[in-house]
Amino acid sequence: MKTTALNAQVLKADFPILQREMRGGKKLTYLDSGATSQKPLSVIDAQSNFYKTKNAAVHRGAHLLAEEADEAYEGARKIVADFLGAHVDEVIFTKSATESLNAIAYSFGNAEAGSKFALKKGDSIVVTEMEHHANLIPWQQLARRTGATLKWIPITDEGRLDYSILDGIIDSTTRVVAFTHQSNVLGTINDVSKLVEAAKKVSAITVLDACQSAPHFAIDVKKLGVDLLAFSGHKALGPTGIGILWGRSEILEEMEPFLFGGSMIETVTMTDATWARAPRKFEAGVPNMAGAVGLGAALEYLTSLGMENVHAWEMELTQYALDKISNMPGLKVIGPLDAVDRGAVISFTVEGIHPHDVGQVLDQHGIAVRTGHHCAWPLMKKFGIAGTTRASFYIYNTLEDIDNLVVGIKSAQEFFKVG
Amino acid sequence: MKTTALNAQVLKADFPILQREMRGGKKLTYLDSGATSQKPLSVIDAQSNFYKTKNAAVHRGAHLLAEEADEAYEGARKIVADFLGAHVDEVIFTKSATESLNAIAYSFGNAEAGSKFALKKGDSIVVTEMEHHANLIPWQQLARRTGATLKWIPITDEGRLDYSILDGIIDSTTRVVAFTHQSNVLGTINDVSKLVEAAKKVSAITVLDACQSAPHFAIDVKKLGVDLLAFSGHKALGPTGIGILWGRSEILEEMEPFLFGGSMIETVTMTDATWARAPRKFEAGVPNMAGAVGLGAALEYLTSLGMENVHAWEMELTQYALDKISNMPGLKVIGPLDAVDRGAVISFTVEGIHPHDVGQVLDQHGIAVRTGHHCAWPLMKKFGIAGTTRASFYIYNTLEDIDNLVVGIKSAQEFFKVG
Amino acid sequence: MELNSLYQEVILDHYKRPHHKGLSELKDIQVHHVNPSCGDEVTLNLSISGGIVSDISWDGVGCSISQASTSIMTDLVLGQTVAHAYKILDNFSELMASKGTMVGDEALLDDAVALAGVSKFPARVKCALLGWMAFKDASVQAIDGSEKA
Amino acid sequence: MELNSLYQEVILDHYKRPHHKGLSELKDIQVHHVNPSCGDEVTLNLSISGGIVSDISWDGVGCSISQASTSIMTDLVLGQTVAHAYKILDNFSELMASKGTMVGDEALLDDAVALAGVSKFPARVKCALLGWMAFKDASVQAIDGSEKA
Ligand SMILES: Cc1ncc(COP(=O)(O)O)c(C=O)c1O
Ligand SMILES: Cc1ncc(COP(=O)(O)O)c(C=O)c1O
Repeated sequence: MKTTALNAQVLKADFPILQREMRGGKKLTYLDSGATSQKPLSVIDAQSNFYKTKNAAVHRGAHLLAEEADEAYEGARKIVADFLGAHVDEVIFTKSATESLNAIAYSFGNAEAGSKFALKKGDSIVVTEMEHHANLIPWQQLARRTGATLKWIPITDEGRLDYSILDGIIDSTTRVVAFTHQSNVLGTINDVSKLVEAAKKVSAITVLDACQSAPHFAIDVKKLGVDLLAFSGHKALGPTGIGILWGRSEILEEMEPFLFGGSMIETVTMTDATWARAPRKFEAGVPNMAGAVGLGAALEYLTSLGMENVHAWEMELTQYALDKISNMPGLKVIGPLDAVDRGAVISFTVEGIHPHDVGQVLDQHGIAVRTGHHCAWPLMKKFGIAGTTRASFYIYNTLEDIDNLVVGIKSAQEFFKVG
Repeated sequence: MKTTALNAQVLKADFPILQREMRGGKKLTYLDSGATSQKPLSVIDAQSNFYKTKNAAVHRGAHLLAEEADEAYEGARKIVADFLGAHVDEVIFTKSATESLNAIAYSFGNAEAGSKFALKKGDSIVVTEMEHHANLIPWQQLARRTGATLKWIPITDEGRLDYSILDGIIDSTTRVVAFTHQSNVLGTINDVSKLVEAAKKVSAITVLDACQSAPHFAIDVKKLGVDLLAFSGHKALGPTGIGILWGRSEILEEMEPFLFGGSMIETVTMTDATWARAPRKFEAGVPNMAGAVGLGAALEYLTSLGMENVHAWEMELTQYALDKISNMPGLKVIGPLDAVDRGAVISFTVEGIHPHDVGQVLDQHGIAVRTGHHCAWPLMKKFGIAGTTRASFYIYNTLEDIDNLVVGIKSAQEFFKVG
Repeated sequence: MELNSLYQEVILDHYKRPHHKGLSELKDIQVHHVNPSCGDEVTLNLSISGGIVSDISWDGVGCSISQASTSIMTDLVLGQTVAHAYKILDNFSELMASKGTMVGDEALLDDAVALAGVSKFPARVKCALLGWMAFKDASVQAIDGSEKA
Repeated sequence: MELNSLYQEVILDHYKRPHHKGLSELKDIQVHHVNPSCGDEVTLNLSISGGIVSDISWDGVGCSISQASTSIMTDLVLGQTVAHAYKILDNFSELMASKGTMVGDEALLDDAVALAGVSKFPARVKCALLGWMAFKDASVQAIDGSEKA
């Protein structure tokens, strides 16, 4: 076994939930971080301490608490900016990646006709066949509202984008290219530079769903070259109810706001309003201050581990798991079989056992996996399956967790007398 | 002094932040609950415990953690429903009242032409002159997008709605009547039944901004008779980043969704999607589970005090404060002077001192108030002022807190040599 | 072991050899139901004549619970009056909502009492109800249709 | 007491008797700035001739800090070259961002050093900068305009 700088067994101790007992007195083997990650104590405490010492509404107060709340909230924004290699004014707090992606689609929908964001009949929006519903349906709806056409990049049987036909899909009608950095089902990591290049050639705006990438490996928005990016805090050790929308300054400056209300305005009369500048323009209302502070603590935790170490360890886990799982009788991995350009998410089917039933047996072993269509229903149809069982790994997972998984799957096969 | 069942001095002990030291070693006198309330330890712990014992993505998991997370999340929904006298399927978790109100406006904007929610030229939306920006700008924008006209009910010099001219404003063109239950500046409590009656006569949909009412007195959605209602958790002892949208079942069933993504669908193909039923239809993505659980704990805390007791104590505070403040030289209360149909929010101006400077001196005394336009800029213009100083009370405030305020204001007058 | 209480022998039998699976030509009405959280699907053909379930058949993909439950349901309602079928359905729904506190009325539910253990697994209750909800929907539509005709 | 470090005598003097307040007829350019978080407003008239701030006047509503700071600013830039005015502005902005760690260059900033205490109150920095940002905006527009003319 290679040694990495990250000791997952030691990290487990930072996560209170990993100490709890599951059904049948088993310890928790948590393999569902692709759905939501667990939280280290430092994140839980950061939130609690915010409430215990500096809770106040930001942006509006002249009193000390409000000043301190503001400092904590804006400090969290700076942490996110540093994490992404972004400017602090480019970071917008939302409630989730889902909100971030919808915000983009609504903002485009709010654009005046003729603006670079406004879509019309004859224009097209390009997504991929492996999108999570959150990066698919908002675009279906925007297309419906504007008369634009939705196109998509199909995937190969291996579960990679079919780049060979990119030219025929991203063309002069394309105004937006929205795609996931890493598939939450297949683990496939897409070639961002190839897609950005194709989009730039036709001056299309690029939107990156970084839900499954930002928590797992180092991201630099400048190097990625995309225009807009979204991810969720809760998948990156952070609290629930906080997400990020990042946008290139020039883009944010021109984009219309999405939610309207307090703190996002410059002036207001009964009939009209003008907007503050980004990021304020996109943060109407009293924000999730404690959530932002918690996310700040989460990204600090990740940064202190080093995102290269996080990635290296996940690759070790993935390689180990792929080797074990793909060799089991009756098991079929859905997605790339080699640990190259793929992340720590492994979907598979077990011959003769429905994913729900696999999950149920694993649960009896204290193993938490996800089963079903993983909010990527079109992808399931593409592979002609109703769903998969998905194991997804994070910093606190050990090789032993994967061994447990293998034992659990075998026991499911025995129970259902298959394999 | 009348005795109520609620002992604010004792309650203070439940709120860790109220123990902290402020500038100059002063104890915190928190009079800014209208902006955001402080949190009892039970709420802070409910959130932490969720993360420590049952954090998992709801609605999607077959494993034990997911089951328990689901139970906690749906349990919180039931608590909110009971708090409002609503059916559990009528309660939607959002991130804030601001999101709830925008969600309504966007949902109406998404409605097919001809639907009861779709607006067009010739239709009108009615608001009031005392709305918070969050219940004004979304309607301005919806009007702009659909060609409908925005109208408003003006207020009298006392700060009450001018009901005498209601008929001329809510008329046969009116499709939506959106209004606040209680003004966050004036304290005025509006006559919901009068407004609902006028709206019903012309079959308009009613939207109630309950931000400043739901946390402070008992609300029963059935009795109120409105169609949709919004409030924020953070003003009701709950966490930041969680809000409520309540809607009458029949209305929600027909309304279009707002955010699109995971968990809100029934089926999805690359080009089309169909929706789940309410409340699921309106909750795309992994929700703020810990936030919902925290809000549940907050409403349980309030319920255990008894909302009648909460209200009675606030009325005692309000009467006491109005008596003291309105008699101070140079002070002018903006809003009703009698504690009838008004809540525990008192806005005032101090002759010769700008609100910012009043707030600064109070801060030096450990007193946290809000200063400025309170996100109700048109209301400020109506009164011909740039802003006010606002003291707002909640369960943990004592008569002594108000005495402190009076001392603080006097000291500001001395410092600036006025009054 | 709890797994055995969930997956009783009779359930696994119905799962491996489902009854009335494969859509028959006979039908008054066809419905298609999905479980959005997992993607399981069932298509159900139903005929009602003279107030009696005269034919029922189905097809679909799903987990052992949903497949077995649908299979059991078809056994239970075929040949029964719609009124009696609804009584079974109500009783079964109640059992599913019982969170493990009920054992089920074997006289009425027959093989379906084997599904009692499902009620302890909230995430699986929807699986057990998928076929039953499809039957309910189809029967309502069939009756509505025949009333209009 | 910290209040005295924030509200120095010279600030209160400017607040009570602001300089160059009341809009003059002379102007190349007029700008209107607001502080959206509190509603304070300033209108500024500016004339620049031969690279020199030849006339400046203003009106507005605001707190003691914003009023005094605007008053002080007009004293400082009137009659100066635009280049020198920008030097003052940069220096003042730096002072405001210093969080109480700088005292300010009295030779350059004159009365404005009295505002050093504001930098300890983050919420008030925007008040102190309101008039200065208006000046900056107006001067950029004035120069742009004269270049185009
Ligand atoms: C009357 C009223 N409406 C709406 C809001 C907006 O609430 P939030 O900022 O929590 O979304 C507030 C508070 O800021 C309010 O007082
Ligand atoms: C790739 C991808 N995109 C979007 C989402 C949506 O994230 P959330 O539900 O946190 O908004 C998820 C996770 O659910 C995801 O895996």
